Amino acid sequence: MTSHFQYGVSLYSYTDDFGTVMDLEDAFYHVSETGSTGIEILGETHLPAYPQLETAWLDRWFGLLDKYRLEPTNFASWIDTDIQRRRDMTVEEGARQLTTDLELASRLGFKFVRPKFGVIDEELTPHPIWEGCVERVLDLAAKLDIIIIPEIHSPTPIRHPVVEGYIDFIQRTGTKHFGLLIDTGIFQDRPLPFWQHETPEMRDGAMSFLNGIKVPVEQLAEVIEYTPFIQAKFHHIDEELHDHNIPWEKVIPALKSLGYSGYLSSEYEGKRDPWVAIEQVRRQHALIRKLEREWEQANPSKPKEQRDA
Amino acid sequence: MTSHFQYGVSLYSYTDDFGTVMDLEDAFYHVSETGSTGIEILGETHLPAYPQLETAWLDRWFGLLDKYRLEPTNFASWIDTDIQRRRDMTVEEGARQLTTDLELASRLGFKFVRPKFGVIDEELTPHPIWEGCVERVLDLAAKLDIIIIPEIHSPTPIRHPVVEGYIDFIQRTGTKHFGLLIDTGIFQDRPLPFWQHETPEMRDGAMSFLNGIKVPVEQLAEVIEYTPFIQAKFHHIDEELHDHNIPWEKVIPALKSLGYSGYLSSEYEGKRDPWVAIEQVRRQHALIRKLEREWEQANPSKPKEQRDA
Amino acid sequence: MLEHTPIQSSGFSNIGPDEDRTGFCLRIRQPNYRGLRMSLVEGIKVVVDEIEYPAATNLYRLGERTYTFDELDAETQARWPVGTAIEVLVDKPGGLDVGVHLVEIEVLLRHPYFPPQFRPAPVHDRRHITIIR
Amino acid sequence: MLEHTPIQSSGFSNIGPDEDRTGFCLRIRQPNYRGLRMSLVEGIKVVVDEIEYPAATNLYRLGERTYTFDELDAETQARWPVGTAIEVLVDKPGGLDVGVHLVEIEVLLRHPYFPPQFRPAPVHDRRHITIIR
Ligand SMILES: [Mn+2]
Ligand SMILES: [Mn+2]
Repeated sequence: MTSHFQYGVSLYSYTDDFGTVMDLEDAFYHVSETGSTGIEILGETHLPAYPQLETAWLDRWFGLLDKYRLEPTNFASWIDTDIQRRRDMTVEEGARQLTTDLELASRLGFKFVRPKFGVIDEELTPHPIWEGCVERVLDLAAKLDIIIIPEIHSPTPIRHPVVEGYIDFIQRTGTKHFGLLIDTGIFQDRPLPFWQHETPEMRDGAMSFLNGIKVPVEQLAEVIEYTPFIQAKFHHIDEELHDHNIPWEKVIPALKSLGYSGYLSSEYEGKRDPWVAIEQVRRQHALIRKLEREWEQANPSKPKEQRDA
Repeated sequence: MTSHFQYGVSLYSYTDDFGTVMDLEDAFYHVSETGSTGIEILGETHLPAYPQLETAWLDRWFGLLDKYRLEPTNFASWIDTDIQRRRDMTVEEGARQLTTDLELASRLGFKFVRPKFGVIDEELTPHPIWEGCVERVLDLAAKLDIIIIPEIHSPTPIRHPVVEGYIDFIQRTGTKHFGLLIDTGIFQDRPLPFWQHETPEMRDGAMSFLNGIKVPVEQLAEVIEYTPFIQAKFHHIDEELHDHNIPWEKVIPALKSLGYSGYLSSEYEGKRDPWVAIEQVRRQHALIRKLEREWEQANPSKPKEQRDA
Repeated sequence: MLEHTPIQSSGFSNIGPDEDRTGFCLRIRQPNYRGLRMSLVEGIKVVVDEIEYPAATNLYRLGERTYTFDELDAETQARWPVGTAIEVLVDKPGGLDVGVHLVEIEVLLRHPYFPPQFRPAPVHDRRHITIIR
Repeated sequence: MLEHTPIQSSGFSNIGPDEDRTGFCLRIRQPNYRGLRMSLVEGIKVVVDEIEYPAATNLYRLGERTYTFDELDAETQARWPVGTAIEVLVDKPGGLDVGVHLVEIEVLLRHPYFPPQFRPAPVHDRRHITIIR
């Protein structure tokens, strides 16, 4: 075990490149060239025959992991509660979906599965079937040694009933196979550029979270014990290695101080012009590694103490 | 045999797309979607292990021809006379190169090989080894039933010593395995846009041919008997289906009147922004087919008579 | 590999015999970052040269299967994968004229994890593409 | 598949042990429409943040083989294929700083079918790319 961060990339970063300018092996290459050790995929995006798994594809998957020296980290799953126009998913269907994804993730060697449940309101309250679905697959998760980690994603902050609900669930069940995935988009403290067709009225209204919900990084302390995985969401890093939206100079020291030594899995979510994501992800890795190195130089013995505590 | 044109695409059209946004099968798909029956490739571009031919690749090649119902047309070859900084190719080396390409072309099923010889002056006079090289492989070309067709390419017009030299060669040897490839760029009658870094001084000087050398289409009559293959070079066709540089409304009737029924193999040579070539080639096929149809409707019996003559 | 724009140029073609066209076909790349069950696809509206072909009257071909608009909602298993194109089959007696057309689309996608007022969400695209014959 | 610009971002990296960098590596996509024998490649000049690394002092790695500038001319058989990248290895004790750099290249290619006064012909590219560690 190391007290350093582990570095990874989610192939979500290469959205729109994947299938137009990049195939699976290209993606592995770009991830490995960042110096990452971990790769994150989305089941319904990167498994060509999802939910089937073809033997030839499985062979290729393990061949690529080996060739590019990467380990599978997190597998993204969706529980499409709003499955038909006039009908929601039942708990049984949701649990079946989660079972499918846990089994796929396990066969591919993943340690985490992120289920994205449909929501019922603007607060992003997950559909009430979430709890029943997860409870029904906890034994399977334990058997496969996979941790199920719903995502805390803007506009949902850390101090919110949704997060409380997840923590209550952990405490009630005592499970070690459920936790939180923190998406660093919650720390965004400067606005995103307007999207195509977005108006100032929209930005002031339902889209105001795109200005950043500015969760104080100190609040990480309240959930870090439940957080085995972090998606390093970002939108634009310029030629001065300056991030326009996410305050990494606060986020990184906070995570280091808390002794976090799990993955930071890059999630680029900016301009989708082809090939831009490749360079953006590289900039993020340069920036975060630099901040980590600076913190370690300023705090030579801290991370080890924290871990031993 | 048909009295219609045969339609094809040279993969040269997809330069810069190939290997960045398009693999070999993608290229086959786009060609077949134009309604083409023929595909033209460049040896040193499209054979990944050139001058080697791997068995697996050969299998794939024939598989793709079958799947997309395309036949191989012309195989582009280069005789790099200026092979080293202080040394030109010998006749023996040149003939060996041409032998290699004839044999590759034959194994892949091509009917034509276009050798591009190095030149010795601004008039694009081919290096003097050309004649010896070709003469030494004429028997092989006959055995393989391939026609060697050097290209008449702007700034070389039809009435030019280079063309005369080729025709003299045909008459002297009596060969049926040597002819001319006409590149329709010689008919360009309006200027190309300036290339990056090009100045008005350059355009007035050495680059003046980029304004178009405006060969009169009537002169096709003087060489059509030696011309078994045509590359339909073009640069930009706009949203009104209007070509900005090549006078197709003259070229197509001229070719129809002469009873030409060989290939028109698209060579797009314009903006290299990704994916642009795909749509440009489609526009050219729409335009040329339309002009051919219009000519046939106006001249209901002519093409057949011409062929029977 | 597909073209980057959701609207693909290759594959845009008339349907039916040469002299008796019945409509046209338009290929669209999955514009979302994950493949979606067809029941989450609330149809695709096509506009060609300002003439609208509504989502409800188009057909949708995914691999070997062709769906009517109503059948999309019932298909909760088959997905429209990322990196693949769906074919929208549009009824239009006589087909489209040979030449370049301005084509616009609106793809409606229902994302269950979006707040209810943003379901379905539209994806728009617009470009010039060509009918060859 | 490679990035569209001749200069590739992935692969731009320092060479040598972490604490004792000896130089850097830059990947360049074959920018010509056909693959070329190495003897037709008259070297690649690299400029990083306005500091020039001349073609004659760089090394060129193609697959398993590494060529000096002078060895390029002697390599009349091996080709730099389309759709592949060459690695330019540049000597620079200490390597480059971590962060974003402005990188420019000039690739000189000798096209025998160009009039003599246009041989070799330059290909230029220029973009910002990043050294991660
Ligand atoms: Mn995320
Ligand atoms: Mn040509």
